[in-house]
Amino acid sequence: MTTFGVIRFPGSCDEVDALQAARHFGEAKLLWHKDRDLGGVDAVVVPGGFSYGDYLRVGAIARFSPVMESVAEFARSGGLVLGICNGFQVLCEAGLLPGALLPNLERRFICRQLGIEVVSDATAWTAACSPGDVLSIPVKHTSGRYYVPDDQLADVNVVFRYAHDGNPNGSTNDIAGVANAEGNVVGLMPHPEHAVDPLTGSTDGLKLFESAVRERVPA
Amino acid sequence: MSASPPSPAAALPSVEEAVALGLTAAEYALVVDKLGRAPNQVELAMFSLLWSEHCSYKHSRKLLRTLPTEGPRVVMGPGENAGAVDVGDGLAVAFKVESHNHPSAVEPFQGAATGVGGILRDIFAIGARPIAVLDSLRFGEPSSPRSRFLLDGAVSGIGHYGNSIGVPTVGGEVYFEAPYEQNCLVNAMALGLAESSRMIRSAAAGVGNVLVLFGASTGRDGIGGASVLASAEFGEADEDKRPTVQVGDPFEEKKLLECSLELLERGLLVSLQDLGAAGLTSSASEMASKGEVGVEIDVSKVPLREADMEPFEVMVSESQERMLCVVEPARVGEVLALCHKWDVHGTAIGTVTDTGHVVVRDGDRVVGDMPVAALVDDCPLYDLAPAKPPQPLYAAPVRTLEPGASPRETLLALLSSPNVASRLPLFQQYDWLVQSRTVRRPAQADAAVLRLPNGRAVATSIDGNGRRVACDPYNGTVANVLECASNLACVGAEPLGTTNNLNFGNPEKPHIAWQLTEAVRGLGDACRALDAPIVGGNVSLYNEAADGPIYPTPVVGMVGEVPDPERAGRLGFSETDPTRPDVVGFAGPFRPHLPGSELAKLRGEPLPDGLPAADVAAVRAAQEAIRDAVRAGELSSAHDVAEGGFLVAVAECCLAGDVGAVLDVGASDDTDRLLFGEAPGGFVVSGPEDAVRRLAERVELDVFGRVGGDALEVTVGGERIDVPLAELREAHRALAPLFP
Amino acid sequence: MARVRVLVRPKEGILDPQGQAVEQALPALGFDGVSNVHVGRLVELDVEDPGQVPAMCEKLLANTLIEDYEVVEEGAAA
Amino acid sequence: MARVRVLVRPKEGILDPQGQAVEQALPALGFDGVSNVHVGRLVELDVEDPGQVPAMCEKLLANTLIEDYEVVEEGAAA
Ligand SMILES: Nc1ncnc2c1ncn2[C@@H]1O[C@H](COP(=O)(O)OP(=O)(O)O)[C@@H](O)[C@H]1O
Ligand SMILES: [Mg+2]
Repeated sequence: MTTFGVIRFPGSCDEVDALQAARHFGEAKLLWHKDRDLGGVDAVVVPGGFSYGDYLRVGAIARFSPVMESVAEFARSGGLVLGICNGFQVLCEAGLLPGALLPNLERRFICRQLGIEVVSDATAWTAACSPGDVLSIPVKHTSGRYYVPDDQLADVNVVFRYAHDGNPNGSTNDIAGVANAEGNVVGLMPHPEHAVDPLTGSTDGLKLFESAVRERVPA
Repeated sequence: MSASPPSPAAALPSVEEAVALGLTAAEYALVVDKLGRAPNQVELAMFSLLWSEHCSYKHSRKLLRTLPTEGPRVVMGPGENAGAVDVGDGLAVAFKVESHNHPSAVEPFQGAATGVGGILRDIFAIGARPIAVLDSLRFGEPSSPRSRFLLDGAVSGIGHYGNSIGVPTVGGEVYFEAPYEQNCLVNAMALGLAESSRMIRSAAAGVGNVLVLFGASTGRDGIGGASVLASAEFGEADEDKRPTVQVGDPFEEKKLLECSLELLERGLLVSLQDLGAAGLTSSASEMASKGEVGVEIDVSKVPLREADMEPFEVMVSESQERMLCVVEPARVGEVLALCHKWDVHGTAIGTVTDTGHVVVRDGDRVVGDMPVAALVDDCPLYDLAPAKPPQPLYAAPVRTLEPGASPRETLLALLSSPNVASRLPLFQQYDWLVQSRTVRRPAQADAAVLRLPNGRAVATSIDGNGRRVACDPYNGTVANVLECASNLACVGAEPLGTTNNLNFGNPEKPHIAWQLTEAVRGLGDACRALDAPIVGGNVSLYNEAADGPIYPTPVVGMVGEVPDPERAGRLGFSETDPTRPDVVGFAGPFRPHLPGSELAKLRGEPLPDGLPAADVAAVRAAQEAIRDAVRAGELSSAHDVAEGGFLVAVAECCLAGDVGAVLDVGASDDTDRLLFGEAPGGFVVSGPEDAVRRLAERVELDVFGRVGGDALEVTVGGERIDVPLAELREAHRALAPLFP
Repeated sequence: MARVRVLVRPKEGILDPQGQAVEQALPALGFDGVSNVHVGRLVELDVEDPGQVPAMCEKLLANTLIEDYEVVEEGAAA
Repeated sequence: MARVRVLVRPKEGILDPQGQAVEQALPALGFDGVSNVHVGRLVELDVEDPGQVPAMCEKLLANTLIEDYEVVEEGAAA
């Protein structure tokens, strides 16, 4: 049984949703930002929200929390880490993923259900998908414009793109999510944890959590 | 009663100062009488706030007493921070609406943001976890730069606070009318979920118990705000009266919320109260009053953001994101430790006493000492002197549609009218999905639907067309209540309870008093007739500018029950099987009229003096028929007719479902009235033919055509209106340019 | 053309949650002896008539209800 | 104690929608001849050892992938 750990920072908003989503496939528990101990979890979700108020710059302060130091170590030793929205911003700030998330070109918060295309299934969090799959998943953010300097763009391990002209924030090359070179750390702006039930939207987000479980039990 | 003034016996404020703070000379004399001496500065500041309109409801309380507040599902009625209704399985949904009109007119972003923060605190102050926000907004016409500025700021502010704190904003409403140009309205409603047995009240209890203040530190925010902001009419020369703007900190509130709920979960609190208008003054006095005890507070213990604050400033500061709780002495350590866990400042600032007085100390010095009853109960309540105005109060709207426009042109003009056009540009700035409860989001249905942990769901809607009420305060208010309940019916919900926000002008003027009196009468009658008791609300008066009062705007919010969220209704037509298209029915005791309608506004027609009375019982019966059909899963869509009338409602069903319809509505002697007239009680439904016909057994119903195609085609009296969906959609996008 | 810098900061006494957040974060990163932190906005612009900048601040660049501003001329624009 | 000002601005070449919005809004308000507008962040702090400020910037106050920073000492803190 896979155990997911979902981090709770002060200011996290989507940690309970992530917990519920992960429970479709395994056990899940909250990890407190002041604890260094990851409690032996198999996979870590850095959830959405406004960690530490997102003051100064999105994700800037959360990356220095005690729990994130352990997550960085966990990630470097191959542990599975998924950063969603604010979690993606934190992972970029922490240098666990390349790039940065800038304010949306339209400068406003945007909440919308949209399609994201799977670019790579060679990551721990997309193994259950196929390249070209379009997942219906909502976005909701003010700073989701993915940016890397041009000379690093070619090296970025792109995992998701906004499908059919749906780029909501001006991200470079429609990039919605990226992975580290090893594929164990993935970050994305859309919210798969909010796409796990037909009653509240779609179920396409389940694929990511399913992937993490599959990764642990190689066929 | 303490006859000698507390030390130091510095120069006591004069009656002139009392008047500048908003008290009348007679009220000041009454304060002196109740104290047995003249109040000092701390005491006067506290009296002036607690005796302000905002805190004392001195011009509205007598009217509010006429409202129905009881029902089998009411768990908490008016008087607490929020009302609550039973939703089964030991769960309760708490809800309340509150206004932040004047702060928003000064600084729309922070005003609206702190408005959301304030209503959320009211919800978690009774131990409920906030699960939804709705916003009700009124601005001048969008052609005015000021209105656009206020709109943009208010929408961003609501989003900023709600999104950051992780509470979805699932619904709301916005109207644009010239009388709101100077006085915008920003009302926010919130819902919360609690286990009924865990809910907590605000009454202080237990002599010797400790008062713990927790949350943000106290600064000079909004000092004098409650009395100056809420009671003064806005004028051009108001610059120097501007109080310090309160800045909201949703991050602090998020911690405060989690901390409060965990304190309650662990059973560490005797009572809990948020700090809202008049800050410590009102929260401490009201806790003492409800518990029939006294309190003693030491202002020197209150953590300050600014050094050198005077005791009276500490007592009246409206700094946001603070709560006050009563704790048994033995548990104080645990309470402070939990505050520390959440990085929230917690400080013991006083005790519960048996004196029946509010005593304010600054260290060793007593700087204020007043009987609780004098502060909270003895403010005089005023009778209104209502008189119907002899002439119209409001200028005719500016004409934007030329006479003689064809039905097609009229339809497109209505769809692009700011009061009808798609609200997507607003609500896409709100997180409507966090917490994974949102079964129906904005624009999917007439009411938002939120599922509950017990497998059921609640629906919620907020409504309050002020123009109708300006035409006829009684019938207009009844129509607002009916519309709110109709919205619930369309998703299959039965009303459990109602909240309301009475936004009016200066009640000391007879014609405003008349509007208010008639509106409250309509509100009470309609809620009684629907068995939708009022569990809470708010009153915002003095919404006037040099050019006159706002439209009288009683905003009505309801919460209803949906037994099966899988069957929650939708408003959009759907085309599942083109070979067996759904039929479109028009149901209800609908008697449309044009005067006062959106079309009349576009035509620049003056407001009529009076609206036809609705047959409330017949509308209720229609709501029940629709509700039952939706709950039975018989219908594909249901949508009530509101601004713009029947044809606009049909167009909205087409746009929401992205499919056209072909209708023949027969002949009419007054096409405009039939297509665009407004009244309560009309519903556009669609579904399989047999299901729609079955509905006709319970409610007046005509089948007008079927769903399908990519245009809205309507034949009326031999004339054909044919508008492609794309053209409808383009007209409906009219608000998008307001958010560049 | 002159290059002008506008410094916009929260008015004294106005809550500055950003400044507080930074002030609290720095010690945790090993930076001690820091206080009185405030976070504001920096607007830089090339302008033909620098005399207009205060008016721009009043109207657009600062929200004078809650912010103070300071205009610094940086000399001729590059 | 020294008062220090840190100016953080978007790196050249990175789209600055806030700067653009300001640039577009100014002419509508009657301010012409304005160009090259950028909006960044201003951090002001009292610090015992001003020599530490560049390290604070690298670590926290700026994200050097997307932002440049400039440290200005304002003299002794008030
Ligand atoms: N229009 C109204 N209808 C019913 N109850 C009302 C109305 N206005 C205010 N109340 C009730 O009066 C009490 C005091 O309201 P308010 O001063 O807004 O409380 P708070 O300070 O907690 O926001 C609340 O219980 C509220 O529900
Ligand atoms: Mg309250």
